[in-house]
Amino acid sequence: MKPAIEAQDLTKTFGAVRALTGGRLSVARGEIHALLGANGCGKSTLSKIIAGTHAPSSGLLSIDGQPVSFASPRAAEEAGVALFYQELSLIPQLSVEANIFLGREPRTATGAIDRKLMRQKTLALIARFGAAIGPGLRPEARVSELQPGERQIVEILKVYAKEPRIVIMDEATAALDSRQVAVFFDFLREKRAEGLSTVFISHRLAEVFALCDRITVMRNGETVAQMPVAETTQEEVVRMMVGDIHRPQKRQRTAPLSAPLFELDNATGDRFHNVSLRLAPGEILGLGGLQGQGQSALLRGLFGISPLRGGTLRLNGSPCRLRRPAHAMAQGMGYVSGDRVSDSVLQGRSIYENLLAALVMRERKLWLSPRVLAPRLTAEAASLKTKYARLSDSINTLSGGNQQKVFIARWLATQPRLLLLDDPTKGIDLGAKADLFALIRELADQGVGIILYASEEAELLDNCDRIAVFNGGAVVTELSGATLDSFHLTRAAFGET
Amino acid sequence: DTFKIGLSNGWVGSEWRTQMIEEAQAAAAAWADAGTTVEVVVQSANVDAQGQIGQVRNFVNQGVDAIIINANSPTAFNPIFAQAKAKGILVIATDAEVSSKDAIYVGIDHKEWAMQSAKWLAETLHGKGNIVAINGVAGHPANEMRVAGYKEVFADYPDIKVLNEANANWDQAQGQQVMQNLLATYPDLQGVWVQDGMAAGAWRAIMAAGKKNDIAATGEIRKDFMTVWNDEGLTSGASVNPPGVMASALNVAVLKLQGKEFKDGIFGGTYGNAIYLPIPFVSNENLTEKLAEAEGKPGYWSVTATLSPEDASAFFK
Amino acid sequence: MRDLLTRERPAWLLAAATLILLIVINGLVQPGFFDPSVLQSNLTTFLPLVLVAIGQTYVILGGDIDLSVGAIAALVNVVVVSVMAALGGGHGAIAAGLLAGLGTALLCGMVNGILIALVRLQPMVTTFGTGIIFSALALWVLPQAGLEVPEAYWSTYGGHVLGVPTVLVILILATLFVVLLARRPFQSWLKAVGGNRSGAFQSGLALNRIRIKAFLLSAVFAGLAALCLTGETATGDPLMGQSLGMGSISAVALGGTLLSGGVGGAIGSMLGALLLGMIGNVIYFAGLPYEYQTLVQGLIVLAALAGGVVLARR
Amino acid sequence: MSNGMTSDTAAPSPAGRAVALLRDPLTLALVAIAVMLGLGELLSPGFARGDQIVRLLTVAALLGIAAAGQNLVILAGGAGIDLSIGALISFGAVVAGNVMNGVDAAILPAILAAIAVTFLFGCVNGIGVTLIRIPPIVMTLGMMAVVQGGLVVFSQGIPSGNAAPALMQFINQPALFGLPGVLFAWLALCLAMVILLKRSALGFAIYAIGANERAAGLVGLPVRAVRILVFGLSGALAGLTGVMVIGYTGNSFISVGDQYMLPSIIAVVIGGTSLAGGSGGYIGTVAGAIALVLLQSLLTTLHLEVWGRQFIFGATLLVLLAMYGRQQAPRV
Ligand SMILES: Nc1ncnc2c1ncn2[C@@H]1O[C@H](COP(=O)(O)OP(=O)(O)OP(=O)(O)O)[C@@H](O)[C@H]1O
Ligand SMILES: Nc1ncnc2c1ncn2[C@@H]1O[C@H](COP(=O)(O)OP(=O)(O)OP(=O)(O)O)[C@@H](O)[C@H]1O
Ligand SMILES: [Mg+2]
Ligand SMILES: [Mg+2]
Repeated sequence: MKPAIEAQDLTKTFGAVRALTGGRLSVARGEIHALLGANGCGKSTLSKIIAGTHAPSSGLLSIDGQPVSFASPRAAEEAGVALFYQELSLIPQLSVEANIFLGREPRTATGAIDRKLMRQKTLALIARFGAAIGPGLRPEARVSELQPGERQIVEILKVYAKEPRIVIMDEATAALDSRQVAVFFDFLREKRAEGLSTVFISHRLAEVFALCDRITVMRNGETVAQMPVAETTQEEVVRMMVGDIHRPQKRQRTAPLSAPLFELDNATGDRFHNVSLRLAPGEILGLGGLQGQGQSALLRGLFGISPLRGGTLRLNGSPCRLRRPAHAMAQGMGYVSGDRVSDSVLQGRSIYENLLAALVMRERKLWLSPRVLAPRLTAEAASLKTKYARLSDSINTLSGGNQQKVFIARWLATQPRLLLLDDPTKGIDLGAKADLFALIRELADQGVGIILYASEEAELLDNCDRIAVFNGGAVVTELSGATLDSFHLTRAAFGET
Repeated sequence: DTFKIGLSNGWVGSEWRTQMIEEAQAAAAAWADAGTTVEVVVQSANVDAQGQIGQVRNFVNQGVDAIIINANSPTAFNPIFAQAKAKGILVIATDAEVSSKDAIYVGIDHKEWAMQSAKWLAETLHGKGNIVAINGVAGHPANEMRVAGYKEVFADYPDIKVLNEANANWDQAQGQQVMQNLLATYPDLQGVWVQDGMAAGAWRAIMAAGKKNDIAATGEIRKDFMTVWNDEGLTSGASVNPPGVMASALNVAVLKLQGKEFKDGIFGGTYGNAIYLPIPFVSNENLTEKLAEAEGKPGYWSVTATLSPEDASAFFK
Repeated sequence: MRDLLTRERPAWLLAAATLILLIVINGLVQPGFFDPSVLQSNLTTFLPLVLVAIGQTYVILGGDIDLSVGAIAALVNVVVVSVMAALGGGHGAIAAGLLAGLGTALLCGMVNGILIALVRLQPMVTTFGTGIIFSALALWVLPQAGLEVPEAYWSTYGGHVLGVPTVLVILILATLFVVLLARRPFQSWLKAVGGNRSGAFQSGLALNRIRIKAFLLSAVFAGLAALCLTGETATGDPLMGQSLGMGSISAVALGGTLLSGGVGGAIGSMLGALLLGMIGNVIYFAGLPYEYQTLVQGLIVLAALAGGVVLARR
Repeated sequence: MSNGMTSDTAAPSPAGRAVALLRDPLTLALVAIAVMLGLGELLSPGFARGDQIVRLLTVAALLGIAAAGQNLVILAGGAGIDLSIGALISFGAVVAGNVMNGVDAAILPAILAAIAVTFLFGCVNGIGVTLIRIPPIVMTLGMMAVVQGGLVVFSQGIPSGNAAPALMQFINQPALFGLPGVLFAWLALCLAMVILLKRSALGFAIYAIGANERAAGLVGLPVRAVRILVFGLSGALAGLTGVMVIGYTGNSFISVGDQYMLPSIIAVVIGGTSLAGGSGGYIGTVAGAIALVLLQSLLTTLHLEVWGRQFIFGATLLVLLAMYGRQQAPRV
C-alpha cells in the first residue's frame, strides 16, 4: 500500500536561516505517527510544507503515492491534508462556527450562508468532545472570548470539519488538560480505526507512547530516525532528540522555617475567589488542577495585570496593593507568561531589546548603554543555554523554545525575589525544560520564592514543594510531603478532597 | 421691509474671505439706516462643491429671500440654483463666476483682473524679457480665467518669453518655495506674474535671492505687503480684487428684493449673467495713497472697494 | 442579520440612536424638515457619502484602507460628463457615459487592488499615491470645471422613479445590496482577512482575490457616488469629491466598524454617513455663529465617536 | 491598519549584507536623492547648485521637524498616526505670530506658547486614543476639525501678528558656513531624535509598545503614559514647525500648515518606518523628507502640464514605496 505521506529530503530556508535541511517522513495509512524533536528542529516547518503553507526550497513530497506540489493550503486541503497550526489559524473576531467552516461554509440555493445547517454541523462536532468542553464553547461565541484551551479545541474541530484523510497535529495538546487530552486521544484512535492518518507532534513523551504507532525523530532540521513505538523507550528517544540530558530528580526539600515572603488572604478576582496562600523564601509553590480553573487568572491578578478585587496581600510582612505590573516589579516580582506570541515577544526587535525589556522599569533606567547592559543580558541568556547568533539579530529568527528562554532570561536579569510562572514551558523542548527547572531550583535555593502553574502534571510533581489545587476558581486542597503524588493531584483536580 | 439673505462661503483659509464676509455683514447692517432690515445668515466652512450645494440647500429649505454665494465651482450649482429660483429665491454669485442662467454674478472679471496686471508687467519690462508665472489651484475656475487672461496679454508681446508656469495653490509658503525653485533654474529672469495670495511669498524668495532690484513682479493688496513694497522700493503692481465684492452683491440684492428692475443690457461676461465691477490697480505711482488709506488698519487688511447702494441703483431702472 | 443583532449592537445602535436624536432636533429647529421635498433634498446631499462609505467599509473590514475614493469619484465624474458630451447627449450617450464611468471605476479599483494585494504595498500610502494619479488623470480629461450633462440625466436624478424619489430608490437598492452581501460568505472571508491575515491564508482563503474584490467594491461605490454627484451638479469638475476620502473613513468609524479590520458592517457606515450629514444641518439650523460651525461640528463628531467606543466596550 | 510586518531576517554573510544594504530604506532614499539631483541638474542646469540645495534643505527642515512627531506616533504602533499635524502647525503659527508680533524679544515666549498649546492638543489626542480608545486616525482627524474650527474662533478668521525679524533671518538667511540657523536646529533635532530612540528609556518604550503593546505592559512599561506623551510630542513638534513656518512666510494664515499633513506621513513611510509600528527610525525620515521636497521642486522646474506633474509625483511615490516598502507575503 502507498504511504499516505512520503516526504523526501525536503529543505527550507528563510532568508539566510536554514530551517529544514533534510526533512524525511513516511506515514502509512491508518496510523498515528509521532514527529518528535527539540525546539527549532523543524517540525512545524516540515508540517507547513506538507500542508501547503510554505513552499519547500527543494525536495519531494507525495500524498497517497502521488507527487504533489501544493500552491496553497487550499490545494493541500483538496488533496485531503489538514494541519492543526501550532500558533492556531483562528480569526479572533469571528464566531466559533464561522471559524470552523471558514472558506467551506454550507450554502443555501441563493448562495447565502446556510446558518441553520452550519449551526447543526458545529453542534455535532462539539458533541464529539462532549463533557471535556466547557460551557463557554458555543457555536455563536466569538473566539476572542474563549480560553486558550477552548481555542485549541476549536482549531481541532476546524481540522476535522475539512473531512481530511491526513491530519497533522502540531502540538495540539499544548493547552489541553488531562481530561480533554483523554477525550481527544479516544477521538484520534477512533479516526485511526476509520483509516485516517495522523501525524502527532508533541513535547509530552508520555502522551506519545500512549497513543502513537511509530515515531520519527528530527534533530537540527534533519530527520535522524524512524521506528515503531514498541521497539524503543522514552530514554532512547530523548537521547536521539537532544543528546544526553540530565533528568531532574524529584525535588527533595523541607520547607525553610523563615518568615513568609508572601501571604495572600481571601483573594478574589476575575475568575477566582477566596484564595489564601503562603510562600516562604526559597519555596516553590505549584498551582495545580485542570486547565482554566483560575490559576492563570490568579497569577495575573497577583502581578497587577487584572488587579485583585478583594483580599489582602502582604510581601515580607507589609501589606501592598499592586494595581499594575510596575508596582509588582517594584516589589521584586517577575512574571513569565506561556503565551509568548501575545504576551512576550517584541516582534521584529532584536534579541538584545527583548532581553532588556523588564530591566528598564525594574531599575528605572533612563539611559540605556549597551556596553554596560549587553554583558549582563548575555550572561542571563547563557544560563538558560539560549541559542542565537548575535544579540542584534531579530527575535523572529529564533525558534519558539529559544524565544521563550529569552523571555525567562529577561526576568532573571531583574533579579526577582518572587517569580510567577504561568505555564512557562508551553512549547519548550525537554532539554530546555530541564535547563529551566534546574535554574528555577537554583533560584529557589538562593532564596527566591516561586509560584508555578504548569498544565503538565509531572512538571508540578517533580519540581514543587507544595501544590495548591484549584477547582472552579478556589483552592480545594494543598498537597505536600506524602500527598504530593499523581493520585492525590488528579483526585483533587476533580474537586474531591 | 425685512429681508433674509444667506451668505455662503466654501473656503475659510484666508483673511480675504473673512474680510469679505465682515464687509457684507456691515453693509447689511447699514441698510437699517435706510429703514430696511437686512438679516444675514452665514455658512462658512471648508467644503467642496458638493458640500457647498448642501449649504445652498439649507438656505433654500429655510426659505431665505436671497442667496449670495462665493461658489467653489462655476457649473456645479446649476440644478440647485434652478430649484432656488423656482422657489422665488434670488441667487447672486460673487467673486467666482457661475454659469447658471438662474443666477447673476456681481464681482470682478477675473480675466480682466489678470490682463491688467499682465499688461502692467509687460510694459514695465518694456515688452521684453524672461518671465515665469505662478498660479493658484489648477482646475479652479477663477484660476483658469486668470491664466487665460495673462496668456492673451503676453501673446501680444512677442519678446516676452514665459519660461515656465507653476502652481502654488494660493498658499504663501508654497509660493515662496516655488519661486525659490524657479529662481534657481532660471538665473536670467526679469519678471514674475504671480497671483495674490502667493505674491508675498514669491517676493520673499526674490528678496532672499538678492534680486529685488532686478525683477519686476506682481504683488498683493494686503497692507502688510504694501508696507514691505514701499519700504524695500520694489517694482510691483497689483490688480485689486476687493473683498467688498460680497457687500456690493448684497447691496444689489437688496435693491432687487425691494422690487426694482434691472436695466436692459447690463449683463455681460462669459455666461451673459455678469455685472462686472471696476478693478482698481495699485502700482508704484499710487502706492503711498493706498497706504494712507490703510492707516490704522491691521496688517491683513486688503485694499477694498464696495458698490454703495447709490452706485448700485445705477444698474436698475 | 444575526451578526448585527448580537455583537455589533452597541456601536451600531449608538449611530442609529444619535441619528434619531439629530433628526428630532432638526425637526424642532428646522420648520418643514419633514416635508417630502426637504427630506429628498437632504438625502440628495447625503447620498454620495453614504455610497462611498459603503464601499469603504469592505476595504476596511479586510484590514486595508482606501484614501483614493475622492479622486476616483472626480475621475469618474469627468469621464462620464466628457463621454456624454462627446456623444451628443441622447439616451445612448447617457448609457455610454454611465458604462464608461463604471468601467473607469473598476479600472481604478483594479489598480489599487493589484498594487496592494499582489505587489503588497502599504495600503494607506499607496491609495494616497494612486489618488494623486487619478486626480491628475481627471485634470487631463477635463482641465477645468465645465461641460453639461443631458437634462434627461439630471432631471431623472433629481426627480422620481415610479413615484418614488430617485435618491430614495438608490438608497433602498444600496441597502438591499448591503444586506444581501452580509449573508454571503464573502463578508466573513473579508472579516477573516482583516482579522487575522495569516490565519485566513492558512484556512485556505484566496487572500489576493478577496482583497482585490474589496477594492473593486470600494471603487464601484465611489463611481456610483460620482454618478450621483453628476446628477446633482449636472456638470464635470475635476476637483469634485475631495472630502469623500476622509469623510467616508469617519462614517465607517462612526458606524461601529473597527478601522483595524475584522469587525463591523456597512449598515453602520450608512448610518454614520447620514449622521455626519445631519450634524452639519443641525449646526446650521441651530443658528450658531458661522465662526463656530467648524469647531462645533468637529466636537460633535469626536463626542459621537468617543461615546460609540465607550458604549461598545461595555 | 495592516498587520503586515516587513521581514528583516538578519543576514550574516557578506553577500547577504550587501543585499540588506541595498534593501535598506535609508540607502534607497539617498540613492533617490542623488538621482533626482542629477536629473534636475541635467534637465534644468542650476538645480543642484549649492545655494539652491541649501534652500531646498530649509524647506525640507520644516517638513522634517513636523515629520519627527509623526515618526514617533507611528513608531509607537497601535495604528498610530497623527492627522492633526497640519492643523496644529497652523495653530502654532498663529499663536506664535500673535505672541511675537514682529518683536525679536518675544521670540522665545512665542515658541514656548506655541509649543505649550500644541503639546496640550497633542495630549488630548493621546488621551482620546488611550483612555477612550478612539482609533488614532479618527481621533486625530476629529482633532484636525476641532483645531481648525478653534483657529477660526480664536483668530476670528483673521490671524494677526507676524514673525520677528530675527526669526525670519534664522530661517532664511545664512548664519554659519552659508547655512541658515534652521538647518543647525534641524541637525540638533536629528541628534536628539537618534539619541532618544536609540539610547533612552523613552525610545525603548516607544519601540517596545509599537512592537507588542501587551508585552510592553507586562514588563511594566507605562504604555498609556508613553502613548499620550508621544502624541503630545507630536503636537509640540507641530507647534515648533508652526513657529518655523511663520518665520519662513513672515506672517501666519489659517491654512498655513495644511500642506504638511500627508507629506509628514509619506516622509516617514518612504524613510522606512513601518506604519504597523515598532520598526524604523528618524534618519530614514530625514532622507524621506529631503527626497519628497526634492521631488516636488524638481517637478516645479520641469516644463510640464499640471496633470503631468501630479501624475509623475504620484507614480514616483509608488515606485519609492515598491522599492522596499513591500509587505510580507502570506506564503513563504
Ligand atoms: N518564518 C520564519 N523566518 C525565519 N526563520 C524561521 C521561520 N519559521 C521558522 N524559522 C526557523 O526555522 C527553524 C525551525 O523552526 P520550527 O518552527 O519548524 O521548529 P519546531 O521544530 O516546530 O520547534 P518548536 O518545537 O519550538 O515548535 C527554527 O530555527 C526557526 O527559528
Ligand atoms: N468570561 C467568563 N465569564 C465567566 N466565567 C468564566 C469566563 N471565562 C472562564 N470562566 C470560568 O472561570 C473559571 C476559571 O477559568 P480561567 O480561564 O480564568 O482559568 P485560568 O487558568 O486563569 O485561565 P487561562 O487558562 O485563560 O489562563 C473556569 O471555570 C471558567 O470556565
Ligand atoms: Mg513548532
Ligand atoms: Mg490557564
